[in-house]
Amino acid sequence: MAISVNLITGRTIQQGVSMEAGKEKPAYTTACGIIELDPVDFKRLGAYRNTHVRVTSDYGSVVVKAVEATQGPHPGVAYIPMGPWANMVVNPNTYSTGMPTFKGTPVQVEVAKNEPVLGSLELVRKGCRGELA
Amino acid sequence: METVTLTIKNQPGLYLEADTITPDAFAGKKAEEIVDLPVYVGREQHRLGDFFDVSGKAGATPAETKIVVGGDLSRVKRIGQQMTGGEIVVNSNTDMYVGAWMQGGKITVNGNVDAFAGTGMKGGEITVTGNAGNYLGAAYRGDWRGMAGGKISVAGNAGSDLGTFMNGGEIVVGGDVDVHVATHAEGGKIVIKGNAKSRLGGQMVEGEIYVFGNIDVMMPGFAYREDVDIEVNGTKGRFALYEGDLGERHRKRKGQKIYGKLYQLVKA
Amino acid sequence: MTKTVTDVICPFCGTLCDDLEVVVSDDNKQLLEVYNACAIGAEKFLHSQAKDRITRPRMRQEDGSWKEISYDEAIEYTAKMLADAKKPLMYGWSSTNCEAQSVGSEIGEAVGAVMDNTATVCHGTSLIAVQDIGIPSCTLGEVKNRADRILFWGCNPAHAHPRHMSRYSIFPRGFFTGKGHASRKVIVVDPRPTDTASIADVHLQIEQGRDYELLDALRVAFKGEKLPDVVAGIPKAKIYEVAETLKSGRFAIIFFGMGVTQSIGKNHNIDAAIAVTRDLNEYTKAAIMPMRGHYNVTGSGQVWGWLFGFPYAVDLSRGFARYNPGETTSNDLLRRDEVDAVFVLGSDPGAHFPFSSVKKIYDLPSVAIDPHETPTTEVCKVHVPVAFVGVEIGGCAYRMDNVPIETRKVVDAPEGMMTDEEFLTHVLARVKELKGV
Amino acid sequence: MAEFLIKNGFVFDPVLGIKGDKADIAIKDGKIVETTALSSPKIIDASGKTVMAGGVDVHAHVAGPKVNIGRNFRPEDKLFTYKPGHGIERMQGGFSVPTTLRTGYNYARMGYTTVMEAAMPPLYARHTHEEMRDTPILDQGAYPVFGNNWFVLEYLKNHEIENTAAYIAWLLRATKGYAVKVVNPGGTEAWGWGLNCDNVHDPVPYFDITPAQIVKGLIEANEYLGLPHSMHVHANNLGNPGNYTTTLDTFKLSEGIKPNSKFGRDQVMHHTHVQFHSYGGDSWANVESRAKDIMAYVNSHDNLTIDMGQVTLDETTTMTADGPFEHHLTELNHLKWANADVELETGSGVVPYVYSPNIKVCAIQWCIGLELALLAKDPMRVFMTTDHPNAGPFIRYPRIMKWLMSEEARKQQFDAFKHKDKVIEATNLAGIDRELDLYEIAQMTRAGPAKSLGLSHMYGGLAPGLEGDVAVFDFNPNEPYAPDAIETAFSNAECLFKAGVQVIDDHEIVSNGNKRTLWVNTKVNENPQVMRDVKEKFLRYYTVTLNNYEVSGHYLPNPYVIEVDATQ
Repeated sequence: MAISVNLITGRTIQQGVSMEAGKEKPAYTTACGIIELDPVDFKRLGAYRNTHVRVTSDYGSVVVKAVEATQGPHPGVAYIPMGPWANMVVNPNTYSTGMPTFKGTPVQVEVAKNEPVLGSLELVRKGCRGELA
Repeated sequence: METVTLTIKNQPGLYLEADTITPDAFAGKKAEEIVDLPVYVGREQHRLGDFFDVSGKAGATPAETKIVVGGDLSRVKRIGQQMTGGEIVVNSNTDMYVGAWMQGGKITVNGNVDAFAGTGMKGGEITVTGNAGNYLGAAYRGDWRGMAGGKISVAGNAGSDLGTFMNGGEIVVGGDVDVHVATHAEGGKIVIKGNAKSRLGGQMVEGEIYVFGNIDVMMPGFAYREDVDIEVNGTKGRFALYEGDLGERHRKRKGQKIYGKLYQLVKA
Repeated sequence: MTKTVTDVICPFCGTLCDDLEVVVSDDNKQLLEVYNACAIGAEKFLHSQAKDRITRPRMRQEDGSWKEISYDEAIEYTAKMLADAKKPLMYGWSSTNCEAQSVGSEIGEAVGAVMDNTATVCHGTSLIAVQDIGIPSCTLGEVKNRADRILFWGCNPAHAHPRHMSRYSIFPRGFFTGKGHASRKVIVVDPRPTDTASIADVHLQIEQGRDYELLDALRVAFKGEKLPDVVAGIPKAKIYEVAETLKSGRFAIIFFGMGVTQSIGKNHNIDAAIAVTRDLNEYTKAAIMPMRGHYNVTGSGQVWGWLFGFPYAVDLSRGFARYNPGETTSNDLLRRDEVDAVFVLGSDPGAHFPFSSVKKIYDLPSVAIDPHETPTTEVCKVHVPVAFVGVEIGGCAYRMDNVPIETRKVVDAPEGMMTDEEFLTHVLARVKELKGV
Repeated sequence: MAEFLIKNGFVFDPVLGIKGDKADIAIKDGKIVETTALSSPKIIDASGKTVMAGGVDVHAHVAGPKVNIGRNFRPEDKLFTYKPGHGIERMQGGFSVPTTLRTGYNYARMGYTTVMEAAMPPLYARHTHEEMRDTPILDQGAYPVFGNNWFVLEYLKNHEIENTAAYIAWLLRATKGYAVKVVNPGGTEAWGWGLNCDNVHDPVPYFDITPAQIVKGLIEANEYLGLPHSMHVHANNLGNPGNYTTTLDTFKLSEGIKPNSKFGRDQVMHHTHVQFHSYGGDSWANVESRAKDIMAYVNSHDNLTIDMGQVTLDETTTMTADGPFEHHLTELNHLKWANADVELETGSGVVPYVYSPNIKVCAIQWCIGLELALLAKDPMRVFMTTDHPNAGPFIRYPRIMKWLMSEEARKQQFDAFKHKDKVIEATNLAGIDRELDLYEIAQMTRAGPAKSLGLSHMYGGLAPGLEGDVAVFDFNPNEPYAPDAIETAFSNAECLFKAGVQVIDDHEIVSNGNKRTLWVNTKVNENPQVMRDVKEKFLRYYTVTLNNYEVSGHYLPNPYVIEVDATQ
């Protein structure tokens, strides 16, 4: 069953460190290929911590690992660190300001246990070539 | 009044900047002169005639010149920019800056317009039969002098940032509007016949907003005053009057503080 | 043997810490240790030493594989791509020095490019707000020496600017703030109880996307006008209380970040926050400052400011500079198919733009200049690796409060690698040849 | 290097004392030489034209952080004023705050070759130098601000002139600065708390010192060092009705102090943009000109020079290190306000302003500036400026020349005022029939400012040995002319030579010149206490380290260092 949450993105220190260490490395995926959910939302989703989930918005879809919110509680709000995973689903509307609406995208989250979380380069490459599911 | 008819024959690879499509640029010219007016695609300068079939001739002055533009103009920018008189009819959707910094005359768009239509407008009239994009009748970036006069009518919906820094004139939207209406306004009148979302009248000093439909979220700086029975653009009814933005500075006239006024239709 | 370089400037974020110590080998070939930096800054220095670092330009082949090419070939490809385009986008410019930005600007002028920097997805909307209402601000030392009210709105320095709180904002003991943290009241506004919020005196857990309303409510409260019972999820009593806390300080500072620049309303959120700051100056002293991200995004805005008059989104295509975010901004240009080539330097739009924009870059002729392998280099036709600015080459950078600092070179780049400035200088020369100027 | 002979022009040169006589001017190896020194010069036929030395601007805000705030926060200032690149000229933009390229080109078009940036926040010195580097043609220097600097406040509280001087020498070297600038002494530090110093005796919060002590102490320290320029002050209480008394009080602080400089200046104080400091009345309703009182003082005290700060009746952008004033201004006109306080040093503010001929106060301000110049007995001590861009953009200098040289032009402007009668009543200008001649203009724009800067050995005249900075204008002073012809001719030099390089030929910019940055390197005796204080302040209060403070040579690709020895 899918749940609806309000997605925001932003920096984390792990995102920063792993980005500087190389976005092609697995540590970057570990840091950013995740969605932080509130315990309440985990309950609604009916999923264990560290399960892969598919996050879908009007603008795209991506598979990431669901982890418990590190800076919570924030029921109803989900957090994907800034990076290519978040950017598969964020609202690109700039309202003619140049700025996409990176924060505040309504998304659906559903369990996707057997789907892989792709590395950043592969995710973007496959996306550009139309090879993503 | 003389009429010049333009029909687009070649689509630009990117977008066509055609701020020369104005009665001001055409006035006193024959079709064979009009085709030589410059238009731009990126850094390349072209002739208007490279993209348009041109027929008819212009009047002696802008006021005596009518321009009818046809074909798919969705990648043409700046039609009617800075025009001072005359008339333009656009029979298509068209791109940004329609009638921006316009001072007089009339533009009718039988279709949609993209963002920044009527930017910094001083006078004249813009009528859009379809929808309008963001920043309709707003100020240019950084300018505290937004729409100062004239009238903009949109039959359909309008985007966000309607009438930012508006100082005068009138905007009528037949449908719904997106967020931010009359932000920083110090005058003018905005009529929204459909629904509004949020941030109406934020940082508003003075001016009037009328909403016939719903408002999702009211600004905390707007306070309900009273119900009033008035007629707005042909619609008679009872409106709830709110004043604001209470957080913003306001002038005093005859000892009374003047606020921005937001009227919401209660009962037609 | 080793030696220690002191007063090293960290080329990661806009905090631009300048007190790092870096241990290097005597021959300047190896960087061994980094002191005083945050985890991210240290990683940036250390990553320059990665054994698998790409040190030569490469070009994408038909079959999708990379082929190593020479710098000369990369210069030729880049110059031709830019010279042939009707309206190229030259994006990035934030992780490089002002010297490179200056040469890049001249290229942009010669080819009629749109120049945009990472502010476009970061503090661009702040710049719009500043153009609409101004910005009462100050240097970070004013905060350190005077501020007793610290408000973080939609920013999380504990994660994004890790040394900000200790160097400038919460903990330091300054001239008039001798008690450090104890002399300050800290307020955090954020929809999450962030790690920054955990050390604050007050956390307003705002309903996401209602910043404009809450800021307006503060202004209403300053004036003693009536508020609705709840605004943005915050009870009015709390709003009045925070308004009073701010007014009663001797020097209030508001730091703000992506929480307001990227949420709905965008520039208007900043505009309202600046209006709050203006209001506070009628009661006390107050300033406001954007928490700028890349270490020299501020510098690119300065360089373009004095050369073109605009801090980002500068359209040079008609032979003069024009500006209007919404039209001349990267994501709008890409979304609307308004550019026909993409050049990226000192940024990673592949990772940080919405995917729909990334796909457009993939579809166009494109070059990425970056020391790292990134999602951007992955989608571009040519990748040109360069020396790390601030590590392997010095140059000017502007801190988040616009203070310019000259970054230092601490270690040699791998043999034969070009710097940004060198590469751009060659491209400029070749562009001029191609254009016959 | 090329040789040039500018033949048969009507020459106006206060240095040689030539008042419009026909003369030939020779340039060789970058300098003015005797005509006999030339062998095969390029001949410039200047017959029927006006020839002057390159103009020298003693006070303009053209480079640095607040100037760039003005650019970046006013996109509307660039709307429809763009100029594409052309020939060797790069693209240009901006009206009241032009880009650096337009700044260089437009000064050159007016025949100016030297322009001083009037306020450099020391912590932002690199920024100022980066902008000057990217300003073509002009020789430039920048004045670091000292009047609210914590070192200065602490030293002068105890009248420690030697320590103040040692610190000045250190800071000029660290920032590659040219002179000692003072802006709203003490008031900008007070603005750190949202306060101000309203007069010369209003104490600075916490620091226990008055503006008078700061100004007097800095004059003394300046003369202790013997710097090329004098202390350069923007007094307290700028822009307020009734402020002329504060101005006179400030002037008086220079009394009894003799210039000690080997650079040929006679003044110990330069007071800038005096127009903004010459208001009588006690409110905007009754504000009036006090230019007569001000000029009575200036005319009778020769250790003082001033500049005008002439209002040009344009929409412009005000910017000053006088932080509290800009806050005051935004509260008056409600336009956008930028403020930038700088730790331990200074502050600044920026606000757009529209000087409308329909507003009485603006018209009074216009009168006052002109009165200052027209009441001047010695044009060598009263210089033309607009405090660019504060009272108007520098491109209006030729228009100011027109107003100064033509009573008819002033009458035309009076007639265009909405409140003409009230303006005439509140000012003296309508009763002044003086018309300046080009010789006096050359004193106010060339020889005077060059001398005041201590640069009369380089600039401001056409004597052999001076820099080859020469302008030729298409203007015949011996034939009848309409007032507007002055503005047209002096806006658009026919030829300009900068350090012997022809920069303008037939009204076209043909070279980006060889711009230099002037700075003053002062040798002082070792002062361990000051160096200890510097180290301590950097350790405890600054947010950059001492080792990251000094501007390296990298920022000044073509420096011109003026050496001063103050060890004796």
